[in-house]
Amino acid sequence: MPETATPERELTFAQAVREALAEELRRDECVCIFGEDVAEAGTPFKVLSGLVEEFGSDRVIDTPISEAGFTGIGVGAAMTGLRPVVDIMFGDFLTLTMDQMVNQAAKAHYMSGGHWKVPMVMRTTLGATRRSAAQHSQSLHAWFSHVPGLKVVLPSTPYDAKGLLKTAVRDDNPVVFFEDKMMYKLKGPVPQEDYTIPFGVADVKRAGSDITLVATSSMVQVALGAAVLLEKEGISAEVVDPRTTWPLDEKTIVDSVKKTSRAIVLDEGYGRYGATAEIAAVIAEGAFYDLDAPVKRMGAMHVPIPFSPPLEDVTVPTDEGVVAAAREMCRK
Amino acid sequence: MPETATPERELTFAQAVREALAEELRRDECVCIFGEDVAEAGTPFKVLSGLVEEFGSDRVIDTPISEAGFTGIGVGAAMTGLRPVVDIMFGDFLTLTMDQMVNQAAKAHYMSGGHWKVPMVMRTTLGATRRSAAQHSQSLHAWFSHVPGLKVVLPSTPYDAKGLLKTAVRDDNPVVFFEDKMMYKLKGPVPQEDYTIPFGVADVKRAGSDITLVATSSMVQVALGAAVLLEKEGISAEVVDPRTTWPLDEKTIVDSVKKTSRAIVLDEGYGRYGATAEIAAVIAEGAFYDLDAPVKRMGAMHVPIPFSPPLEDVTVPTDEGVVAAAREMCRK
Amino acid sequence: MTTAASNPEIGRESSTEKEKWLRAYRQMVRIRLFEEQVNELYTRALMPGLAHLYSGQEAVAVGICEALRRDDYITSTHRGHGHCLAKGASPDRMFAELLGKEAGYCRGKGGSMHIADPATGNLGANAIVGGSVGIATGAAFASKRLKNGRVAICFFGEGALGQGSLYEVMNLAELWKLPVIYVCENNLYNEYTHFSETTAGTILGRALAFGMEAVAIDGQDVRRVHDVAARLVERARAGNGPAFLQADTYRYSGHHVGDINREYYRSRQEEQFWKKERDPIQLHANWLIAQGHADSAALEKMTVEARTEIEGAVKFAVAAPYPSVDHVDEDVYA
Amino acid sequence: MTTAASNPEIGRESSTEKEKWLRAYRQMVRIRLFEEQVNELYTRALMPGLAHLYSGQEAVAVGICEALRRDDYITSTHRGHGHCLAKGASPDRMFAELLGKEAGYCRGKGGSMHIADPATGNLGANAIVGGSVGIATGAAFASKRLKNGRVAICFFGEGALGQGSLYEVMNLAELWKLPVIYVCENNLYNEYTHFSETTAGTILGRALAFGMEAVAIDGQDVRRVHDVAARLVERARAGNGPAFLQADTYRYSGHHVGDINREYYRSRQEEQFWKKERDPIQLHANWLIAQGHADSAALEKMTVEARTEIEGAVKFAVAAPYPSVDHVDEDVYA
Ligand SMILES: Cc1ncc(C[n+]2csc(CCOP(=O)(O)OP(=O)(O)O)c2C)c(N)n1
Ligand SMILES: Cc1ncc(C[n+]2csc(CCOP(=O)(O)OP(=O)(O)O)c2C)c(N)n1
Ligand SMILES: [Mg+2]
Ligand SMILES: [Mg+2]
Repeated sequence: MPETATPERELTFAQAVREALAEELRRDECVCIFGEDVAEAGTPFKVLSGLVEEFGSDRVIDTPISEAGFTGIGVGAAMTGLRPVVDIMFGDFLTLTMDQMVNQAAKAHYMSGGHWKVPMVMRTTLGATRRSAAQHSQSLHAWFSHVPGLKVVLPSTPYDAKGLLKTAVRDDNPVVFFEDKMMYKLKGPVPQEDYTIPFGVADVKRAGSDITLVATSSMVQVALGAAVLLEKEGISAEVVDPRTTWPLDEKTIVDSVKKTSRAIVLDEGYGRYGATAEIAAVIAEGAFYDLDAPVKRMGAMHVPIPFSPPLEDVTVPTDEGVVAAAREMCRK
Repeated sequence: MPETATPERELTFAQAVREALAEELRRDECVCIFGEDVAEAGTPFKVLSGLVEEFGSDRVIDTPISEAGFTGIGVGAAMTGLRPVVDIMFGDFLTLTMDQMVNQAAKAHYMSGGHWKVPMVMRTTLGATRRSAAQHSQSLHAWFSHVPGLKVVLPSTPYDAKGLLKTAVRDDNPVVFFEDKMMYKLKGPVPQEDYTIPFGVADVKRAGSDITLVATSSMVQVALGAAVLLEKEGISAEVVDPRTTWPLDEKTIVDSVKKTSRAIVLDEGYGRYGATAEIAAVIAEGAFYDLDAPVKRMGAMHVPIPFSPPLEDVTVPTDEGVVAAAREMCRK
Repeated sequence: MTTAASNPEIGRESSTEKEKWLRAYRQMVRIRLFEEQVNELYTRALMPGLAHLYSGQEAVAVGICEALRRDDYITSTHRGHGHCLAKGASPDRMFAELLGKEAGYCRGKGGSMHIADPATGNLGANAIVGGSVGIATGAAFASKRLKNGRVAICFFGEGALGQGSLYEVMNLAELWKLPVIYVCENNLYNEYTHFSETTAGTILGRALAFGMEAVAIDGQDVRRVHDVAARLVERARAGNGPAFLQADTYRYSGHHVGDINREYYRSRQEEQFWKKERDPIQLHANWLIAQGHADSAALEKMTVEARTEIEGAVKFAVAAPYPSVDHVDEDVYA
Repeated sequence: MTTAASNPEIGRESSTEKEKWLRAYRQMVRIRLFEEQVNELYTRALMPGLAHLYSGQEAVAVGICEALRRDDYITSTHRGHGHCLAKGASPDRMFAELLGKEAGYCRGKGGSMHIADPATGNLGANAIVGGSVGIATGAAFASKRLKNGRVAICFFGEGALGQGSLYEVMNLAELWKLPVIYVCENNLYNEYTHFSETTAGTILGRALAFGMEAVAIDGQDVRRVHDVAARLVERARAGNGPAFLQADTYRYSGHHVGDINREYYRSRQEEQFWKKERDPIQLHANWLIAQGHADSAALEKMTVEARTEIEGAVKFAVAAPYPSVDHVDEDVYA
């Protein structure tokens, strides 16, 4: 497991993303970035600060506020020799790109009988609790995971962010890369040397024996927090992070649950018809004979994300909520 | 159960849709229809033929090919006194309306603290096997079912189509209404009198005791076909049609499975992160202690829908496929 | 706390020219003071999240909304406080909304970027750039069908010219002769990027392409804004179709309250120029005094009154309770 | 089965004026005959699904593609057979694709609405109206970055003027001076609706708004199309930016092969007028004869040769095997 390599240094999640892109821009002339305020501003989250200075405004390019248009340009550019990284500032604006992503990017390879390729990355954000209200807080990765032809990545640590993003840039398919905007300041070890993390390989973020917490993105941190609390109660939780919702590493997930006999699936998207549904269904099928309790799903509450802090806070799963659910399940 | 009322006459699915709209247009001046080629052409499927002649081009209105634009107009018109029925010719073009549906229509009521309402219906199609290839064959209802604030309807018979569509027009929320384009010619009994069918009430289309087939839209017909074949093999299948994926009648579904101990979930959308995932997860949780076998999910194969007939045909669940799966499950 | 001034309709009927322009002054001052308090709340960490201030652009919202009936519609943007106040909302419930309180216009669920107020025809601010162009056009469509004579104003920044749906609905509005006015507030910046880097051709050309009536005006001149808006609104109300109004203006502060260091995208001199030479409130004050409509004492008095109102509104909002957590899943469905 | 004629580049270098216009004639005839066979296949129930015929519009695709290099890009539409042939694809693999056969350009997975051919720079037909405007613009963006001198042609019907993304990408193309030509084939109808009911203002205005070079031409005159296209293509190739070309034309048949009864949306007289008076092949034949470039026997000979080629291609496709069912989940990921 790469996490056990000597941690040379710590980076924030934002720094890890930036470093991955800088390395790929350096490695391959065909990589370029475009989106709104990605150049001098370095995005509102300052994730890309410094890139335009190193690589020039030919390769790190500000666009008008035309998500559909520049996503389409990304698709065409990817088909004809570039490897564009398209920046969609908030995941909520993905709504504007669905035709280009789903009817064009995802299908061009198949519809052309394998002739055209679309090596493009769409980087965007997810996550609530930033007091940004209903149109700046959604986690829409389930939509993309539903669509054949796309790959969907949800890193949960700086280490994963860097390794997975480099894989995404080198992948010959359209990849949608979701970053939790509340995690940009999270620190973690990131080695200096070049490394990539393959898609479709889940990572056991913490080993345990009584219950499996399958968690994505921001929810991995919640699961890890819950695991610490549970340990104090004598419950040993294993935390499994799929890292990519498509391809999905069903085996690692199911094997963990076969071992623990109990599972909670955590994801910041809406639970209904969301990622938790797929993963819970996979577990319920794959570990059918081993489960001691129904799989528990915890996602965002089925409401538009409210602005008011006390309301917003109850829409997202928390450590304590996970602890209570796990305690309840392990009691039986 | 309304299906047992004396069937006065038979209508096709298309006629049932048209009659529902004609009745609602007659009942309420505020109802209007717009979309591409909805007026004189009556849509490419001829579903709306005759409406412009009765109601005039003020109320049945042809639009330019501007799905995002006229969907937005529908949202605004719904907020300010009309009850628009917006026509999106192929469900594949929903990709262009996602921002208006998800960031605007679905959230306006909540974001305004309950002040504004969006009583709008979006009628569209789903389904493959029409030799229309990857951009005219998708079934994207799972996306909408994932979004709080929307309701999602999938009628499977002419009777349901009429009753559910009338409910949709009278509902004060945005409703997405999916019609399987291969089902337009399907005939079935439809009473003359005014009736509506409530949302969130599943319909047991056929009673049975050995296995539950939960099926939506076109797949209800497949399930009913399979049930007939299974009966010959001595397997009694119950067919449950949720009719609305949101609200979802979990109780009827779970109760059926508690009785039969086995379930197959059938839906023409992609299985992965789709409607089958949600329903399977609901069953696996709700009927956990009653299931004799893992819930089986059958959706569209995880590929863009191919044009070539022999390829397309294998991407969609069939009676025989369901029979084989059910036989296998009931053997244990 | 709603004042007569915040209800344009009441005032308009009986109003003389002088009263009209004094009211426009008061409205602009109220907006300016409102925004100062928003910044203050942010700085004092009393406001959750961020907000986008309208200071500098007051003449656009006020000039236009003073030409409207109370039941006319507006749609607004992420930078929406000015539109909302100008259309007649009261500051107390607005501040309450900004703080996420139950007394807010949206029961705290919307926040700064989603304030909506049916009583004054405000269909809502919108956090999606260009997100309300369809809604405004749809409101105009309903007005036409229902023959209620209402006009819809669609406010947006020049950044929204990047959104394709604007062109879709402008085409439809012109085809169907809908009573909607597209108001493009060109404050020169899309967030941190100058509009010249994002805008090919001309702004007016975008509307002229559809055969639409289109006018560009100085957005710092409240009287000019008002007169042109009045003409376009009456034209639309009479059934003569939509129009496009480009108002050139400037935002004084950052893109949002947290955007403090702006030198990398615009100069201090530029900011100073607009604040000193082109301030809509100062320009209008000069004119009012020159015309003899008011002296500086009278204007100062108005400002003091407005400040009292706004500060009272802040106090109200700060003291107001948060919604009960049980409300979280109310209002999802009607 | 690829003929020299289907490779514009080879021919062009050595070609005289006469050869050029004879080749244009042959290309138009090949497209016309191809479409006749498509209709035939549909009528004989040999073709799965539907297809949208290009008959009547041949001069647009041919006039433009004859001005291109083989490695220039095109994007096409649901009505794409003409573009595809004009750019150099061979009819046998096209028919195979229309029938869903393994030998088709897309191994049968695409069908009529998705034919793509990297060898001739065809980025693909598209079943989403306006769906390829981004792709064409992106190809131009890549050409510019990679400095490979390629130009991208974006074909679309006037119905695509309803899609907002067109305006988004035209703005970007002009800002970034990309080598892309937007070709709007105005055949008067969006499916069953006359374009005047869906199009406010003017078509050229839509491009002029962005400061883009824009020209309207008679799309039935292959020489005029070619000459204007050649100028715009060389202009783009030289780095002088994008252009918009409106070509007025007409489709002879229904919206698709199944659209037989058309009287409710257009008259027989109108159809007859275009077929009799404005046929691009006939007009060009007249000119070739008048110029002494050919006599009618020579033209007839070309037609016979083309018919032999096309009929052979149909036979090939009909006899070709379907893909094995195992291929269904290949090509989802690269
Ligand atoms: C569709 C969409 N894209 C991007 C954003 C992020 N964003 C918020 S405001 C803004 C700039 C808007 O500029 P403009 O329209 O000129 O309005 P201004 O802020 O100048 O008032 C951007 C890019 C958004 N909210 N919505
Ligand atoms: C986004 C989208 N909306 C609607 C359709 C259905 N449709 C297919 S062709 C067509 C008309 C297109 O008209 P035009 O662009 O003028 O092309 P033409 O058919 O005349 O060649 C429509 C509405 C579609 N394919 N894509
Ligand atoms: Mg601006
Ligand atoms: Mg056309």
